[in-house]
Amino acid sequence: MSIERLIFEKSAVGRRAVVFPELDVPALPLESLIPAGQRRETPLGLPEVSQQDLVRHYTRLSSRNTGIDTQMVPLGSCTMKYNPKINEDMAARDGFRNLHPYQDDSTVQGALEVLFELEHWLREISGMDAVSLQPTAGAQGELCALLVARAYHDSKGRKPRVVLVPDSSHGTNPASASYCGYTVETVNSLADGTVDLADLKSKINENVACLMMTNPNTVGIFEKDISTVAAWLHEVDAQLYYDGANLNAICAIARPGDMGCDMMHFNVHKTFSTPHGAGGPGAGPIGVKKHLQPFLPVPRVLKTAEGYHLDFKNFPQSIGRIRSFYGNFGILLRALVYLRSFGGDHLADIAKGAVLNANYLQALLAPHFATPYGTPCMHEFVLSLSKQKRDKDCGALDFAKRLADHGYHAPTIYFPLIVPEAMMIEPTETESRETLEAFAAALIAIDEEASKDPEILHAAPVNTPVGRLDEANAARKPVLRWTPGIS
Amino acid sequence: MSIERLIFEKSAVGRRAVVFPELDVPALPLESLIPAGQRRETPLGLPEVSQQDLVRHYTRLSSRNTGIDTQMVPLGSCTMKYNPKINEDMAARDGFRNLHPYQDDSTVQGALEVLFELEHWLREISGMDAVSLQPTAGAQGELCALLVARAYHDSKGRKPRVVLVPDSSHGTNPASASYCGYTVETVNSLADGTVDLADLKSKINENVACLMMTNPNTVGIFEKDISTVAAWLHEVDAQLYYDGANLNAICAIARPGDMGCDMMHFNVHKTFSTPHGAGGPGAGPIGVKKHLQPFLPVPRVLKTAEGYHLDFKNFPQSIGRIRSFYGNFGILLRALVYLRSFGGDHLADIAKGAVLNANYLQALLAPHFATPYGTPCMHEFVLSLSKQKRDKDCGALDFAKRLADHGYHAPTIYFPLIVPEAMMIEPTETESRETLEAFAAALIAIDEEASKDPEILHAAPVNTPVGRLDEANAARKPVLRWTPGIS
Amino acid sequence: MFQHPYLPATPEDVALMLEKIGAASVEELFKPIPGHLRLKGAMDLPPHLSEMELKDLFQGLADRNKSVGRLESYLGAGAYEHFSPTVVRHLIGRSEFYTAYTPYQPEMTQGVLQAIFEYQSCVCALTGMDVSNASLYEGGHALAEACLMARAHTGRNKVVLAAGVHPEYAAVLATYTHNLETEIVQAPLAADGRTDLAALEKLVDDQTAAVVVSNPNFFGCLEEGGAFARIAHGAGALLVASVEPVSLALLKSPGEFGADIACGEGQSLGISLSFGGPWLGFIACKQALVRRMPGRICGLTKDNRGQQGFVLTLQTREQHIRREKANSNICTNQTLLAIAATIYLGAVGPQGLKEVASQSLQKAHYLAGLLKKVPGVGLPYAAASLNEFVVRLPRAASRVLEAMQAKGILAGVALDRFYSGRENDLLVCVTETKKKAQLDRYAAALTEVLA
Amino acid sequence: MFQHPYLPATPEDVALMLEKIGAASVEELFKPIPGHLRLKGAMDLPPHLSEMELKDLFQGLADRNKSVGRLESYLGAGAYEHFSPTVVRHLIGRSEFYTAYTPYQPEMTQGVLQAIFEYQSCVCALTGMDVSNASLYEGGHALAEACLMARAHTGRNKVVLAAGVHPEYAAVLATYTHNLETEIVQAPLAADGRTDLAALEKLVDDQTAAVVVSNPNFFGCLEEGGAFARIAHGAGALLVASVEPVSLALLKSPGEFGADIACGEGQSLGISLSFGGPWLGFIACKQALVRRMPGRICGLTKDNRGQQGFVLTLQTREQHIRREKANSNICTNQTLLAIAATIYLGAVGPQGLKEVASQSLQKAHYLAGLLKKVPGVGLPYAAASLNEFVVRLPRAASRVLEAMQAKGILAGVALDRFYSGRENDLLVCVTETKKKAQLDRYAAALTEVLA
Ligand SMILES: Cc1ncc(COP(=O)(O)O)c(C=O)c1O
Ligand SMILES: Cc1ncc(COP(=O)(O)O)c(C=O)c1O
Repeated sequence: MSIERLIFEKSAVGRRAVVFPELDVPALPLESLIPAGQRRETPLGLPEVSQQDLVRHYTRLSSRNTGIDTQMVPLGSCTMKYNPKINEDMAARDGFRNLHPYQDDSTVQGALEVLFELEHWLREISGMDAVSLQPTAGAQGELCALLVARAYHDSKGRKPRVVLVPDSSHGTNPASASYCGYTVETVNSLADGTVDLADLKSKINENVACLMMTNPNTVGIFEKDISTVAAWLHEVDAQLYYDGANLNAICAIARPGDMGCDMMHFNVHKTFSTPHGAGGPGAGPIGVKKHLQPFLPVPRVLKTAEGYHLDFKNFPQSIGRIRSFYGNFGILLRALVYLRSFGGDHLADIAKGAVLNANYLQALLAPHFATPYGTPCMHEFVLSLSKQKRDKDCGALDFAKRLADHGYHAPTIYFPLIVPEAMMIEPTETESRETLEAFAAALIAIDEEASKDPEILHAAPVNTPVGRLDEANAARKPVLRWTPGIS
Repeated sequence: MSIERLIFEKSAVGRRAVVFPELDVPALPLESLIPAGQRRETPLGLPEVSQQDLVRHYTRLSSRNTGIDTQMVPLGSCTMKYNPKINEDMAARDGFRNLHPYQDDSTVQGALEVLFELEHWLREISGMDAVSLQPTAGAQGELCALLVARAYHDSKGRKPRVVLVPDSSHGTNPASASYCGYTVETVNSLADGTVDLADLKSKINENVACLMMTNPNTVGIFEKDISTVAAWLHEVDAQLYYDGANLNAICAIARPGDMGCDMMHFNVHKTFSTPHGAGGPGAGPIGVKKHLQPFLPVPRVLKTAEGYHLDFKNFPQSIGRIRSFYGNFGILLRALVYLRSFGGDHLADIAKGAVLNANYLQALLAPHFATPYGTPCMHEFVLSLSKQKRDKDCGALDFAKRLADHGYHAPTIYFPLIVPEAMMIEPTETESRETLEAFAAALIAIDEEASKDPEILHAAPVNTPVGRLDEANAARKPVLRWTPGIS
Repeated sequence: MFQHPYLPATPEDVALMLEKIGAASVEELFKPIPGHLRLKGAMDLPPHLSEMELKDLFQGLADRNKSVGRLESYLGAGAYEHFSPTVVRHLIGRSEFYTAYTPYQPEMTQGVLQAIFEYQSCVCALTGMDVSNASLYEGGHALAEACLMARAHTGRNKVVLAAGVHPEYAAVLATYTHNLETEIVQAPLAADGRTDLAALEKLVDDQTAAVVVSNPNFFGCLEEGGAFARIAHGAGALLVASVEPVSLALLKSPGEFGADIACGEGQSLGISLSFGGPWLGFIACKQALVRRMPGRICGLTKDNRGQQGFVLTLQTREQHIRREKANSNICTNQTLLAIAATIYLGAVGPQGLKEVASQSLQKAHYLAGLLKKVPGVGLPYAAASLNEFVVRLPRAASRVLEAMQAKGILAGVALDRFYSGRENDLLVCVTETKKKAQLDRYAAALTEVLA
Repeated sequence: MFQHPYLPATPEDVALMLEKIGAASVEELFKPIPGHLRLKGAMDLPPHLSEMELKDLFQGLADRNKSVGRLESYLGAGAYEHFSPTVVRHLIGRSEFYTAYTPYQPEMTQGVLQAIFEYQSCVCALTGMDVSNASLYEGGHALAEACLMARAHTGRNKVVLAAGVHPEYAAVLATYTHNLETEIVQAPLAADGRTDLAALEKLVDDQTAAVVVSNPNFFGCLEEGGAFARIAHGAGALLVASVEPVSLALLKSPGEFGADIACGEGQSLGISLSFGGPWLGFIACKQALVRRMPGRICGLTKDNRGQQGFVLTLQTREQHIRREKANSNICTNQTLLAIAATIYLGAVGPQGLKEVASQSLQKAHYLAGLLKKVPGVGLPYAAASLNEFVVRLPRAASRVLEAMQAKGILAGVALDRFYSGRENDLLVCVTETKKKAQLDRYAAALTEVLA
């Protein structure tokens, strides 16, 4: 398929895709309004196209992309489930979409109720005592919660400076910890994929502020000793952080709060079905136990006799603002629509479906690929293709690229870092049995192709608009913006 | 690319894509409400899928289709121009979309104003005295206008029974005439593509009810003697019908009413940019001169002191109803939005752009393909590929199929019937110069491929999800519905 | 210089293009149009508007309407307010569907062709027929085409209508057949709200091409389809059944009761009311009649790679090939709405369609039960009904409607709109969209109004 | 048995799957979770709702808000009501965009990657910078990341803020740097509504990593960017410019006045207000700082067929590779909004963006002119402004706002929301969406309210 030229290359001086009404007030000369030295002198350098060409360009770009509406996207740790259309429609309502964040509380009671209700849902689901919807994404939730922990320790005059993270943890965990001024120490995993308790115990001391755990962890195994770990940490007043990225596995089945976790974040764009938007937006609310509540960011949504209102002032111990305004409201709203569709009575069906699908897909693949952590898994599982790499010279990357030729988006590869040639697969509960079987059949067929002729995989993908891309070259001589004649 | 299974083949008993609330009134036993003999006994035979699978199925089908949002669709006589998104948004407003046709006039004043205003626009554009928005599409407009003509003649006690159509006319013209109980006689065209006036004159007599003319005609030539023809017809009280399918060429430049035409239809889904919907819906309003006005279908939209209202009763000579309710309101609304965006001041820019684009594209192609009717053309032009057929064994069909491989939708082929190996090209005004040049380059490249190796064309298309389809076989053993195991 | 957003050609483009064409001006390209035919002077039309202005203008017009979302509507009579799942609009909003032309180049339009094939399959499944086309304009048009099919097939010239055929459909049929020497007669209504079968049987003779039954009939009553089949077939005529698709979840399908052609309006399958259109005429028939079928038909075939694929087929029936000898003059049809109906049926599925039909049924009977108790109100018809029924009021329905409207309720359709002498009769329709509280409110409001 | 529409597995599926897995029940699959950790008893949550019920519920909640479409809003202060062309929502509504994940498999996600590349190109063009990333969370976050970049680059620990930095952005910066031994000081405001440059210069020293200027500043006044550049660079610090993108159509770009890093909130580029999010943080910098850039960056490369293509690049800056040594912890960002902004900019183009900026400017000055004449009302600041300005009222702004709201006008943002001692000051914003008649109405209403 041919490449699609850049919008800048489709531009012609003077074309318009939208026009505006005539100015209906007397116009003053610009010169009289903007001092000479402050006026823009360089051209804007934006594309000029007709409306048809604009629409066609981005429609064509969209058809050079894949999302879960076009196929299964079994990226491990990403929980790419169906994004219900009703959620989109509700968020598009004028009464939600066109609200200014500084409108008077009296004019946004419906919006505030949405936030208040969602906080209640998240408290119930997590077993935490308080929730803040502010954080924009999971990573910001991590940072926010760590700031809260730090403020808590500060308030007690303590200065623990170490955050522990398992070697299987997601990159944002250590990154958030150092963003918060902590030193990061890594805890090893055992062969079964769980945290090495001995190693962990040896690292717990007065200087430990927090341990960040993902449970089920990133290889899809439930850390069954988590409450013991919590007890150890609490002995030294260290906090147990629950990374909620994998909450889909246990939502309404088990609660972080009941496991002894002190704080956590939710990945609304994973567990609660909000569209991932090709990289975002998401939302990363956090939940905390009572002792951390005073330190949550402002504003908080309160319900009073007069109705709902946003409070900025009455939280003296708050860490302050983690972002402007009130979080990704449009995304949080979608999450509430999703939760209401399941209700308390059917919420557990989600995790049951997710775990069933993951185990079924693993069962279909186990005869052909190494599953280092055995069965059963929770909502996701990891394959190791090191045998394929060794015997057939085809690694996880080659399989991933070849999957595209079979019409599938690849799973997560080379994460978690502790598994060689890792392929981390999370089907989610919204994929049908037939889809799982077809996907498994494709992976198995590729494994056979690899035995017959590894070149097929090395050359892959061949059915995509572009072939395998040279990432090394991209990083060596970065071309990061359009300039005339680059392409 | 692989085939997409039918929705029925993705079905599994018990799956749901939507559920409904519990019944909130006391339920009576069905048996007590529907007599035994009248209850359905056979299964419904509808697919059962999850919402994700439903959405994915039709999203994937859509990506196996092409529209003008994905590429130029230069189908001659179809006027495939840009469909403005604002039109879609306006039609989606609750205040328009959720109106029941039998609501009291007082609750639909905005909708009635839309109809009233559009009638005014169409009268101005056509130079006709009265307009009816009832007909659902052009062909129904033709039938409706012919019924009006017949009622007019009946009212004068005359019984002319012949309708004349040029041999270049669209199939709906003769089909509509015979649907209206007329005998169809064909008028020949001259080598220059225009109607043979001598032949026409010889066929005009007391028994002629009407002549149906398309102007510019279907080969893109303006019938310059149309008013003379009108005079001839009027001598015998025959009516001149103007087929408005090609109005895009002359809209706001010249008016059928001023040419002596007595009646006409508009193809709203062509001239006025409403989306063609993969085959419809459209709208085919008609315009008539004063003497035909009393015979127009009911209801009519009237404006009174109390406001707008729909009148059914006060048109004793009306032909009656041509369809239920009031025409394709949602489409007519889009047309008015489109017209208002150009306004009286820029309406003529449309035809100017259309004619410029057609002549430019013809100029680019003329060196390589036979243009039987020379230049200039109006909004469209016809190529004859009989030379390619003879010398390279590649006809219009082969070029059309190969265009798909080059990423273009083919023009209309084998119409009009008077041109051998016809390829009828209508770029419309919304295509940019660059797009026309790329399209011409593709056709010229294909002509070179044909010279080098006709097999490339005979084998085409190869880049499409399916290859060239066997239409003969489809008609020989028709399979027109899914039954288990057909595919 | 004003550059319209829908017109890409800039002054520079125009100059370049004219040069290539070899013309001095755009005006020159119009010289084939004789001067005396050129429009002189301006038309009486307002100036152009920007998108912002268009939005203001049309939002303003929309605000001058009161939608069935803002009033509570019990209007039916051929146009039904059913719940349309969100996915329907999302999917027909895919621009590869709605900005596409008729699939003349099948290799580039497999998506639409397959959707049409699925639509035809759904219509056949619902109606119990063998063949469906790709859509007609609307229910009235479908009925007219069905009768013309019967006329062509039997070579006879008379159509006998059951009493409860939608009056507007009957009117469309009359218009379509007006110049085709076709006699149209209608049987009277019996006291129970159904067609007087004995009277109908008398009207059917050896010149009868078709007997047309509507089920449920216009008054909401269930007709006995089988009886019509016996009468029609007994006289060598075809039975045309005009049916409401949602009702087919519960009622005997035309195929089951012996109809030869089924037709009707598909709007109730998830299509917006839109003040009457665009909607969906559907038509389906027995195998024997396939070559009489009007309009587009999609068929399954194979490609040159051996893969299955879809094409428009049996085109020798159509106007672009047969011209004056074509089965019908239809060209542009209602394909996008056919796709919408297919998506709706896939969304609700067999269980959902049954729920829609039976909840509408139950709620209608609940309301009818309440209204029966309102002083002065009567339910004239004894025949079984689904979700639509006639209410006989103690005074002019039109007056009562005004009073109810003042309370925010569109209480029904006054039958004197269609039939003189029925001033006090109201046709009331209830769908699954109404809640019990609303039905109770309706009854209370009517009691007040009549008090 | 209830089958949820988002869950395809039927009882039959479950049985088949369990058999293959070799488990007796789904419950068995959860045995890795110790019993004492299992949730006992029900949660306090309402039951499930069907789509019809969801629509009723959330439409009801939406109706309890008064949108800026229903009230006339003059609120700005970092959130701007500009007209968003219809095409923007249509195109980001393409599900291949919004249901996609981060483009980890570039061959399958070229569409998004190219759109990001085009976004980066637009941001560079607007700001006059060399490099942009693929988006940050929002304007406050962008400012914080910009300062952290400067801190890392200079190895210094102090940030000097101009007076008019958005108070919430300053708060976010304080939160982000709270534990990083970073000193943050802010210069005072001069009488003319701009930063007191002399005072600022005194605050800047050899420990200063960044000087941060906001233009226009929070009070709507235009700062002299060049002066800040001289001061910052004079002390070896970087200049961070937090700018409003629409204003860049008229104002000197950060690149032009010598900023090293430009950042800001992109919401005004066609993105809905949505009560504060999801929006778009943008950041761009000079070439020299590219490896300090946080978040995703898309780059051009070639494929194995020699074709051009796009990939995420320079990933060694990011958390998934560098973990605790990463430039930033950001992972999920605001890509879809970046695409929306790109489509907006393509839709309005350079001419359109200038019109939006200058019409907003002209209308704001028209309103300011009217308000000046209202008895008791003053415009405290002499500095030039674009479309936002401070109005000093004769009494508490909050009270005046209430009275104006009663007249259907959201008259502005009371500054005491952010600054004590500014009870009478109102920040008023006007965009191209307001008509002259509305501006006249505003002035009249205020006159009444103050009378
Ligand atoms: C285990 C884990 N933790 C944290 C994150 C970060 O969440 P976000 O991308 O929303 O910032 C992710 C996201 O991929 C994750 O998988
Ligand atoms: C010349 C001409 N006349 C009439 C028609 C029929 O119009 P419609 O398809 O709207 O029924 C067409 C449509 O293709 C046409 O091109």
